[in-house]
Amino acid sequence: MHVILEQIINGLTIGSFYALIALGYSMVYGVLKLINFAHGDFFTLGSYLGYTVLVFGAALLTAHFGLWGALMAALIFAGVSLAIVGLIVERVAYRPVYPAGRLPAVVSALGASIFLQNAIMVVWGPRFQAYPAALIPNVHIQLGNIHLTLLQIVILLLSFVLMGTLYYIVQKTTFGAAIRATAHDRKTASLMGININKVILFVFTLGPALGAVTGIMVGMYYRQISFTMGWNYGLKAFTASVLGGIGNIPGAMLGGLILGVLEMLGAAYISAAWKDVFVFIILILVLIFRPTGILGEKTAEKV
Amino acid sequence: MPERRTHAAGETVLETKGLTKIFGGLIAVNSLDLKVHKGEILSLIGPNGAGKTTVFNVVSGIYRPEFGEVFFRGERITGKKPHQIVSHGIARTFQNIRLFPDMTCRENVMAGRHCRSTSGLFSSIFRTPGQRTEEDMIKGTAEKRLRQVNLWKSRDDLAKNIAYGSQRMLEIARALASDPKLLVLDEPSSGLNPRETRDLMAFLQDIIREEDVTILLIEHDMNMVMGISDWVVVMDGGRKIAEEGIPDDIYADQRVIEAYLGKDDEDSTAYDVPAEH
Amino acid sequence: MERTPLNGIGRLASSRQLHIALATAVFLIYPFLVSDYFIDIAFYFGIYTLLGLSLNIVLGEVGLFDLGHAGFYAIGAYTTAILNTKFGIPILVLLPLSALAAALFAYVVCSPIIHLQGDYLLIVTLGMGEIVRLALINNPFDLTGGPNGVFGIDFPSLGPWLVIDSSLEYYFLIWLIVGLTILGLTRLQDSRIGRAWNYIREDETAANANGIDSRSYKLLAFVLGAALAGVAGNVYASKLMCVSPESFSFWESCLMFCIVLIGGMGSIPGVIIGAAFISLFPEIFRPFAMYRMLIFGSAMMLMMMFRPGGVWPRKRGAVKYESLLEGTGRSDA
Amino acid sequence: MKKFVLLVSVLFLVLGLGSAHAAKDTVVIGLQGPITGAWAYEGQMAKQSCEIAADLINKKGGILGGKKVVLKVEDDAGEPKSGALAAQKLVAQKDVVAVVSTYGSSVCEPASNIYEKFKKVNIGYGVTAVRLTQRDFSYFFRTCGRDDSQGKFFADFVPKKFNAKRIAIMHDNTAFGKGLAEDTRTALEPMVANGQAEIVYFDAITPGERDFRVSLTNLRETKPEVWYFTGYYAEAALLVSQARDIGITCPFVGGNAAINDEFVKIAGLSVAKGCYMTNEPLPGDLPYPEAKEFLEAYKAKFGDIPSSPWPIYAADALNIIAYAVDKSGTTDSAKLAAYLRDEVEGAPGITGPIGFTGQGDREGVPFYLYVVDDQGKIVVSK
Repeated sequence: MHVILEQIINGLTIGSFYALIALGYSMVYGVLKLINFAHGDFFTLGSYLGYTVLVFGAALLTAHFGLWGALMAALIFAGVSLAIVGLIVERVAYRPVYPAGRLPAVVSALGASIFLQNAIMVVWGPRFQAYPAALIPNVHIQLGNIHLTLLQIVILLLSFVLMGTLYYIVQKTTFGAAIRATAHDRKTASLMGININKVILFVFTLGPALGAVTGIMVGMYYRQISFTMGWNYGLKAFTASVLGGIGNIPGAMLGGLILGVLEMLGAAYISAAWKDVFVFIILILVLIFRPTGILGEKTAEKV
Repeated sequence: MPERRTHAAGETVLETKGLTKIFGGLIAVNSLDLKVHKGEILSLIGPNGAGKTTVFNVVSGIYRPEFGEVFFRGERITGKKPHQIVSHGIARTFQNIRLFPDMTCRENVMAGRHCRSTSGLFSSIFRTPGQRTEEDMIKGTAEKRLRQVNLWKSRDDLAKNIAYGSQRMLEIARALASDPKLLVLDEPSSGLNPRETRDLMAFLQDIIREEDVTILLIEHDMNMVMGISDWVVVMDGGRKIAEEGIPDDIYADQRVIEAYLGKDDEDSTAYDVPAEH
Repeated sequence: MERTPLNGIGRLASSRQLHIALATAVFLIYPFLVSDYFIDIAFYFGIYTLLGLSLNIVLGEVGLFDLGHAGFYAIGAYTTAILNTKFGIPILVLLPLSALAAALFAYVVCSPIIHLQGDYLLIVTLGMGEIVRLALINNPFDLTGGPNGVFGIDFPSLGPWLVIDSSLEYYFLIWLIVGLTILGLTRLQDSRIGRAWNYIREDETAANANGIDSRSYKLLAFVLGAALAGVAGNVYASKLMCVSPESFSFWESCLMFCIVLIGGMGSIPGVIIGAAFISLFPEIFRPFAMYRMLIFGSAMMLMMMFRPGGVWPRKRGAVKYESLLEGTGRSDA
Repeated sequence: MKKFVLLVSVLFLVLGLGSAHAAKDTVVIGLQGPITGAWAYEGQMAKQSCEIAADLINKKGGILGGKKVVLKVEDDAGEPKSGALAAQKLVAQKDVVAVVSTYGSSVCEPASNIYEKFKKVNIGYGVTAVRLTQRDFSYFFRTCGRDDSQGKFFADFVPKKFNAKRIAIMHDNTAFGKGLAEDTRTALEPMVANGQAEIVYFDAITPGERDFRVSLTNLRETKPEVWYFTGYYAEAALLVSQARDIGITCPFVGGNAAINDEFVKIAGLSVAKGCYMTNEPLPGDLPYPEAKEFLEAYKAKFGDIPSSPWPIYAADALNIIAYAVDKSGTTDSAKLAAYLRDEVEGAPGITGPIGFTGQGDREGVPFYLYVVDDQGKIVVSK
């Protein structure tokens, strides 16, 4: 019993990474109906920027603000930088292409992804980079037979706070209503006086910023980052957002967490090697029987 | 005004019995009985959301009815797929024109011939004589129909590039290309100017006169309804509110006037929903 | 100015024939002028062209978002690899068998998912491609050799009379297949099947309402596309003499997707250009070492900025049709 | 279409002419390796090592009575298709006498097929799959060991050292990792048969992943007494730190790709210290004078010594080619291959005396057990 609980907590940790990245996919998709393939690389870039701050600025920052202050600085720096990068990519890669339809935007997005990934390789080199060890004291917590670390708890807390905040913004505020309205029907939303550009601005800053923060958490959790890691996480997170119902923000969170837990349980009780196969089969089955994902709403075409 | 054709003259082409279509909790079409006779033009009228388009969508197989049956020339076609229903001989157009925008007018009309041709993968790749003959026949029919609607000169233009009125006619030409026994037109005059509407009416009357075809129509333009219908059926709230009658009688019917003008507190918004699906 | 349609046809046809003749001549002479390395590059260009053509059926003609096409490619390659190394079946016999295996796989896998729309189909095909790749790595029934792959694959031969084992012969083999495929696909484009595919892409509901059984036609596109990808897999496996899962990653599917979109949806010359871009660009920019993929990514963005419809989109209505009913060639009704 | 074809043809021709032929007073040796891609780091170190080796030879007056050794590098990006193209490019250049090729067995396979067909001697430096030398090839050699020699070393040495009976073997599903894991299992079979050992865990993790807690929890439940991981350092570092987090305390032994300075950096000293690995002798531990000379030159030029053993094998591959050309006095491929196979015995190398078996395998590749010490240095375990 303790093993399965432990596996579920592990699954929730990795699931919260997927969920935070999936939010970026889902928000952009909701508003622009565009799969932002570069989003996984936003996550990587955020991770590397945080790494740079923590490695090169840590001494200075720690002296003034303490360890947690340095960490906050890294999170804020990476988040803000990626918000800017997100806007630039939107301007350069998507806005000029978007009027021509969704498919050219897919190629452009893949191009942006290759570009970002290789830019990271050129700047930081092809090697794995090691995150500074013990940013957060390496405290082991044992509850009965369940092994946890302090870091794991901090990460889970931070993820849930971020998701909760976003959930609040989207579901309870006027601006959130504008986002949901745009996702539901862009044309009508703009007729109702919603500033679509503002909404696009919002999703292209907040999504990458969330990705960047996730990147730093991944770096701290695994202490190792590489320039290609965004591809793998991006694929999983995108899968998660479709599982939850793409374009649906609570769906992306739910999808991420479910995917994380499924993956861990698949690995634990089926086979580590076949776990991704297991995850994809579940995904396909969900889509066959519920083609719009778990929380996605059915939108029928007017005939 | 042309002389009326009578019921007795023709056999029943289309018949629905107790047709019911429900969306969620909303009854869009409520046990509708409808008969369309050979060689006539029957118009289905009613306020927005009365369920007219839903009837069309059930008849053409896009929706599956919850209850009731659809018979076409004596054969039960309830629940068949749209593509099967076309080959039975029912062709339709759409309320908001649905052409193949990035294909030429000629290719659009050739689509109508699809159900009347049979060439498969191998005969297409190897260009067998049979396939070539068939292609020529498809192209011939397309040409004939294009000429009928005066669009032969636009044959190589993309459908999205021709005028709106021409697009309406092109869609009708496409439907006619399958040599249907029943032509189902969903608001064919909407968006047309009075002259185009007159041309359309004349065209439909020509078709009815010259070919073995029956027309079922949804129409809002009362001039057109009065001008060409043999029979009119009025729907409201998914039901038939007046038995089919000749246009002049329907025009005078109190229930029809109420349905169109509204009786103050009828929740007319509820009707709008089904057609959206 | 008076435009006579017959003249138009004549001009177009002759310039088209001229182009084809020229292209054929260049392709025939080219390998005799260069070293094996350049012949091999042209060979892989051929492989990508075939893959592009195969995905073009699904994505370009029917408009179905298939991001798992490398899965079919893998099925073809592994069918060849396994049957050849385990049972010694000749490669040329396996050519149709690989196509068949990939087609069968596509039929079985796509049947339950074919009703999905747009991006949902995309993610399901993506998942399918990944499942294939992961299965190959995990070595089911000890068939696929796991991450090592299968090695020791033969070259194509027909007894002692026809032996294909040099770069030159592989070059001709792949381009012969590409040529035949182009011929077949051009004919399909101008047939009721090709048109039916296009109708579905343009408006599926309207296509159904015009008597097109969209489900069967979509399946047919997948099956045919998979079969061609299977052929590409067969040639690739015998050329490399070994196959391993890393050759069939999600990235390969992305490249095929780009080939179709860079060239222009549903356009056969477009596919050739897209394949040229994808296979030649990284080779040409090899001297730029680690910057070459930066350039590659930027080029993809720029292309879509300036040619969002593709470099060579399919032009409809370019050929002016004459009347079949009047026989005079007069075009005005 | 026409313009396009012309453009492409012109580009090809320009590129073809670009590869100008070298002068007659040089001996050109090729190097095929992953200069870009996921293994770029290894490829670039191999390039540097070969440059140093060539420099050293040239400084001593070259070979064949004064001819200089020139290195010709082709990138294979660490993938099979590009590997085949790189090989094709090298065999097309007639002045390339022999090739040092390459890192990664699945890249080497198609490339060595091409070298074999065009009769060009090729010597692998980071290719340990057993099957590569079981193909009866005449032109393929390798300076590194094979997976099974390492597996055998593990079976002979490790269980005894830790007095361990319950053995867990974990691999990463890559060609290399899985191969080594399976060879180790095979090598342990006799001990399993007579009850001296028990393999309690044998499974894969997925490379590129970051979370292995599930697999590790399963591993923990099997209560192993020693744990052998045959994959790469990137995953190894994560595995060990996560294993310690969830309470796995048994000794960790990595294969020869698992532990290096990066491993120590990522895992952190507290976790890394006391981790073992089976390995070919590291550059710094090589007792030979050639090694000392090479490493000094390398350090002088690049500031540090190579952090993995493979680049050294690349340098040795170049050395043995130069040696064979010089001693046999021929650049003819067939004669060169025969000479390497039959005549070369105890030739001087950075990694010790070099000789080849009839199949092309290196004769006598030694293995050591290494351990990370308290300062994070990787030292030979006593």
